[in-house]
Amino acid sequence: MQIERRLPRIAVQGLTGCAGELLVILENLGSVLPFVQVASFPFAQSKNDLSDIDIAFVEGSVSQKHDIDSIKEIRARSKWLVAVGNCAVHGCVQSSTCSRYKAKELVEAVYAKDSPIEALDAKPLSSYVNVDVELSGCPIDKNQFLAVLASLLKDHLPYIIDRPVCLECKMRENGCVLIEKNLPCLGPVTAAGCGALCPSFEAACYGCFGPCKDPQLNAMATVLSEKGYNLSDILVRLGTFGIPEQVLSNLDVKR
Amino acid sequence: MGSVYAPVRVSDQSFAFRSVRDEAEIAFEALRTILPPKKFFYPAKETILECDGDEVKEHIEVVEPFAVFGVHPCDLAGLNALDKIFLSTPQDSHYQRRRRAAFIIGLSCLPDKHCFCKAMKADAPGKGYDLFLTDLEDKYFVQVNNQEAFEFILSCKEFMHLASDQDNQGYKKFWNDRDSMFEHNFDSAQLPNLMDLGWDHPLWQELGERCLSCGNCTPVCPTCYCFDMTDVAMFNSEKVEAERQRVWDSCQFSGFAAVAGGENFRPGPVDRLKFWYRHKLHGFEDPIEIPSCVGCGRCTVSCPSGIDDLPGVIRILAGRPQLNLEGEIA
Amino acid sequence: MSNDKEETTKHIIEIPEITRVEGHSAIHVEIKNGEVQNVMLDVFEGTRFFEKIVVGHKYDEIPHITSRVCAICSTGHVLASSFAIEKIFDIRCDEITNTFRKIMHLGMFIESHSTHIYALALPDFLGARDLLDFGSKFKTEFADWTLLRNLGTAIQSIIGGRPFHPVNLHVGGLSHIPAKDKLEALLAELKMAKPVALKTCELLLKFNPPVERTTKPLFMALIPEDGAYGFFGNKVRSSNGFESDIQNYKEYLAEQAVNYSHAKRSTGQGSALFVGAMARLNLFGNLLQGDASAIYKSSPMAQGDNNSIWNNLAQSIEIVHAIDESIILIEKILARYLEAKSLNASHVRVQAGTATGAVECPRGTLYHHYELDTAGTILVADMVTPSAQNSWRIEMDIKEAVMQSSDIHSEQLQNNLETLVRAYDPCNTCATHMVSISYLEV
Amino acid sequence: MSCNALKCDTTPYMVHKAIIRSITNLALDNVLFEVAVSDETILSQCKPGQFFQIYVPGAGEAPISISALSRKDCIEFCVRRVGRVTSALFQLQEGDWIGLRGPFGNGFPVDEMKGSNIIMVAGGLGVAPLRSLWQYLIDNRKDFKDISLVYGMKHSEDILFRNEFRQLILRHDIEVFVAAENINGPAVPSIEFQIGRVTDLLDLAHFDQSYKAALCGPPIMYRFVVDALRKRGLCEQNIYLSLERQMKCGIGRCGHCFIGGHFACKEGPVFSVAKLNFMKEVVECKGASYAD
Ligand SMILES: Cc1cc2nc3c(=O)[nH]c(=O)nc-3n(C[C@H](O)[C@H](O)[C@H](O)COP(=O)(O)OP(=O)(O)OC[C@H]3O[C@@H](n4cnc5c(N)ncnc54)[C@H](O)[C@@H]3O)c2cc1C
Ligand code: SF4
Ligand code: SF4
Ligand code: SF4
Repeated sequence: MQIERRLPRIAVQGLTGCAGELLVILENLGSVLPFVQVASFPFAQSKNDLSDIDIAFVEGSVSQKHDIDSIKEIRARSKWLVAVGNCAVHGCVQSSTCSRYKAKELVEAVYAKDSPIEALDAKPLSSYVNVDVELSGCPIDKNQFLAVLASLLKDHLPYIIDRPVCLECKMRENGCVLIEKNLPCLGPVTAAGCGALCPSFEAACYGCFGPCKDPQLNAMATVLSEKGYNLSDILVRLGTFGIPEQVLSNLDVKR
Repeated sequence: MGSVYAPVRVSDQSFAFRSVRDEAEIAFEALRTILPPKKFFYPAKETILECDGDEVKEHIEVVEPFAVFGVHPCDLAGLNALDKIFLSTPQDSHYQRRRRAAFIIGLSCLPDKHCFCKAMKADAPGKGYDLFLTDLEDKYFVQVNNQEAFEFILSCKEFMHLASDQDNQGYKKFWNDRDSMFEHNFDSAQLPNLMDLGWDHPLWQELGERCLSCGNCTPVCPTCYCFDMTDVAMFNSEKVEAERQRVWDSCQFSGFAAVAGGENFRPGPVDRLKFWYRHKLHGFEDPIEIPSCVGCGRCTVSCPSGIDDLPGVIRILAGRPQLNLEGEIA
Repeated sequence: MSNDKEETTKHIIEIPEITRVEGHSAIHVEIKNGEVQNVMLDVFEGTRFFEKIVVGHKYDEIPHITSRVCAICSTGHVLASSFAIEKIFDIRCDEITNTFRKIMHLGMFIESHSTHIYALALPDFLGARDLLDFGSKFKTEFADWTLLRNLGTAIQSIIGGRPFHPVNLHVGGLSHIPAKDKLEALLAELKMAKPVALKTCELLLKFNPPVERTTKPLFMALIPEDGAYGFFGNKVRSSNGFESDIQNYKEYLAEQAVNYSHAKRSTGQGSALFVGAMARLNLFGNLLQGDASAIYKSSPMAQGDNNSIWNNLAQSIEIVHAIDESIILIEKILARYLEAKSLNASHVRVQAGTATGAVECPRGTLYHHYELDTAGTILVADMVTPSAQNSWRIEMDIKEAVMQSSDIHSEQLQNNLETLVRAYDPCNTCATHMVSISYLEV
Repeated sequence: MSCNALKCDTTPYMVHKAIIRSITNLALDNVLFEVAVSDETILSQCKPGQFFQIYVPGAGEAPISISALSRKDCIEFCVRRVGRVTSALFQLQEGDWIGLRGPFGNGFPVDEMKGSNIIMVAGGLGVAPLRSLWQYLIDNRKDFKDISLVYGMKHSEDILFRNEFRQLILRHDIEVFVAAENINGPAVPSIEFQIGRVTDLLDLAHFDQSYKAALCGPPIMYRFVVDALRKRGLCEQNIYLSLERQMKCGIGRCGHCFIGGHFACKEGPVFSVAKLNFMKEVVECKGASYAD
């Protein structure tokens, strides 16, 4: 008797985000289709079935009650849960703002006083559920995505680089924009993965892959303030793509 | 025919070895490139093994013969150091394969304020080149190091003439003059001792607080060779395969000395920075029994925080009139 | 909900989320005694508060932050915010920089339109269940999409650094001038894609509207700045003859927050607006050149057919335009390549002020408005997205379609509604995302 | 072109394929892999305390100590699941293959230990490499004098090699002590747990300055145990400990295992305390320190 081998079932779901990761995955679906069955991908197909998922990729931050329900459901139904993109891993730009303002204040400012819209502080997935793999990036790098999927298909945890952008910047031999142009490059505290994209375009890294492992924020703020940047501006800049406000407010910058 | 690599300008202040097709592309004025020529032999990322399901095989890169033009004495010394590491037993076939394919053309240079190869005894073209050119303004004085290089010279005889006495004099004058141009001069023989004695110097704390742990200093160093090995799974047309890759690592990254169980033997930038300085100034009981710095000054110019001023650190460790570190950095 | 028990039978019909649109939203149709009372487009994408997110950030960060409103039209957000800030600083970019920006913007149109047409809208017409089904049954069309989309991403990657969320576009200019050989390679790719774009138009010309349109929409779009068909400008015009400077956008686009949705909605001088490809063609189609012009003239749109389903065709015509225009612009740059200059941040004169910038995005006009202090920090920000402008019009279309229908519970109607809504290419990530329908029978 | 030889060496990173013969659960997340090695020379080189790089294709390599040689052609590895490679290893089944490189490093100096009294102190997973040592000592019992084995762990249910310990306890030519900080889980028949840490056990054990000691356990254990041994008069030359470091190559290249200028993979992982005393960084890095 021939038993048909079941292809691993993947799901690609979005919470609150810009659909960037959905787009990256959609555009690279062609090369992985022979290996997986796309069980759910509301962005790309009409019939979706979120049962018995092997690998779920989830984009977006948790920003409303509806998101909490979705992420809990996805978690319960999948073996591997992969947070994709800065929103899902760090909360991205919306979470940095939520730490500067109260959610209610935001609703009132953007919508109307007494608006019935219920907003939560934007949080990464890991604030609500256990996440197996976090792949950051805004947007994620397609090669990293493919490597993560390939590893998970072998049931292995993927290797994801957690070193600073500077390493990739050196590998590409860019002139350092922090040194040569005094631009506020956040490469030293930002996770690699993009291939040092901004410095390769002669611009300052603005941190879109989120913090690298153990970022030296004090030293970063010190270096930038020596270059003439205002300390409070530096802190706002550092916080944009995922360094939590609590961490920044506890910095002890000499100067 | 393989490629020719030579320094080209990549930004206002920086140069890099890139493939060139025309003399006009070459930046003859380049003093130091961002990455040293080690990148040709020990690339930032390379595949070591290939594994498809049941078979594991060595990834054998077919390396076309290539030439590197414009390698300065410190970089030749750096290559010699790497040779000692990678060509000691067991030999690293990946390095070896590339090393054998290369034709290295050295070029003389004049030091700037960051150069201290003289102090590190890496200022003269020693070995490791095929041809070495000394710039005598209107001509080059060519040193030939082996049979292959000699055959090359014979193949372009029409551009060459035998060195005259005057040329020999010119050569000596060039290197003598150059010798007097170095700002930094200290006795490198004392460095291991200085490093040991200065192990608890307050300087480390001061430097560590400014250190970004960005790892810029290690890839640029001609003698840094630490690496990580990772397996990368990938798709091919029918199945998921894996590659074992070797990538440059840096002792400045926080995970470098972490082990399972949450222990990290060098948890902070102070520990890590000191570790790096120890390697550079003291050396290891590894195949290079010399301090593993050739005085190229790359780490100094590529540190965004301005703390890798090796000569400055050495002076402080040596207890010379205390330099204002801030001043040095600015 | 009504408690008028006598005349009503109460039941709610749930229809699964409308998929294949960029985002999450729902449509509620309220029916009382067989009459449609209310149609509510509920965007349930989480709120992201971009107007507040940018406050406190420096001007140079704004394009990169606002790009995150929406991946698909990120280039549009980058440019709209840069235009607004450049107005405040009184910066005028040189012609080559502007040309690069135009090409980049056209790249976004090619990518966005082709993805919408092929991946989101076409499966309906061809009778494919979804994209994956479409991919296996309609291999040629799938390959055409891949080709066009790759072209769009190549343009944006070469000029902007990556397919979306560009890193090379800044207030004041480009930080890096793309290499000449890459631009030359693009030219070749563009020329190759042209026939595919023409084929796409032919394909879409064949599809007939699933439902009739009864009311005439009010179109609005930016008046192209240099007299040729284009997407940048400082004034708008609408199909009723209204014209205004974009700086008065608050007056002519009354924006309201509605209590059933996370997306705000805009009205055009008090009535429902229609923005996007069809609006642009309707207003400025006569400015098109070459093939794009010819196709437009032969289309039902030129004959006055206003059915929103033709928005798909309108997008395909814009792809043809974008390809022709990009070729011209790249050739122009290559001819003067050595004059190209990258941004020197120290030349940006920071000053306080208020201004509005706008661009035509694939889905319609996008407005960014800022107030800066003397240090270049954002004090106040406002953004009006195309989706917010179209939402009322979408609700009206649905109402019309439901009223025309003999059986409001038929699967046919459901499908038609999805098709109709999708034709607007609603991208709710910008205001928000898109769609599930539930009927609420009161 | 410094060399004209035509042939290049083969890569030192080539793995030797070995088949998993058996998999035995020892405790939660701790498994014993018995691996069949066809190459005689590899087997004949193995010494107690050495390690192999174990390769799981697609996941990577991890250094794992030889826990024993068995059935003539097998090596046993006791592995704890902690991360990428070890988790991947746990997915494998009997009959699957893994890659091996090694044996690497210097193990315990059994030749120097000959003719002496020996005390072995294991903490937690540290029992894995020491097992290869005590098996060696027992196989060559006549070459050694008195032998003590002290094994401590956090939770009694985590005890590894419980059957083997039962047998060791029954032997009369080796003194065995087992301690746990907490007693939990079902009782482990015929093994009597002391409550406390290994250092508490040292007070019970009979040994004096004539002993040579072999230690393996977490860094924190070293600090206390070495102190206790010193107090009992053991000479630093005679205290050997096995250090854990990140190791990517095993052949003194990757730089991860540098301690005080030495490659732990080549010169270690077993060092005498006397040698470590002269290695600046070991003392400096608090985590690794046994003497603060
Ligand atoms: C000589 C020697 C012998 C050993 N013998 C055994 C043995 O017999 N049995 C056994 O089970 N184990 C043994 N180990 C330990 C074993 O090698 C490690 O547990 C194993 O390498 C973990 O690999 P992994 O890929 O599963 O874990 P990893 O995925 O590498 O992670 C495990 C942990 O290691 C740390 N870590 C590793 N790399 C990094 C990094 N780059 N950055 C930050 N943190 C990092 C982290 O704390 C992480 O939680 C030995 C180690 C050595 C050096
Ligand atoms: S440009 Fe930025 S990322 Fe690159 S080396 Fe300099 S600081 Fe690091
Ligand atoms: S350099 Fe920084 S901001 Fe730019 S793409 Fe990379 S991580 Fe993002
Ligand atoms: S330590 Fe610095 S100066 Fe010395 S060789 Fe390395 S990069 Fe050059």
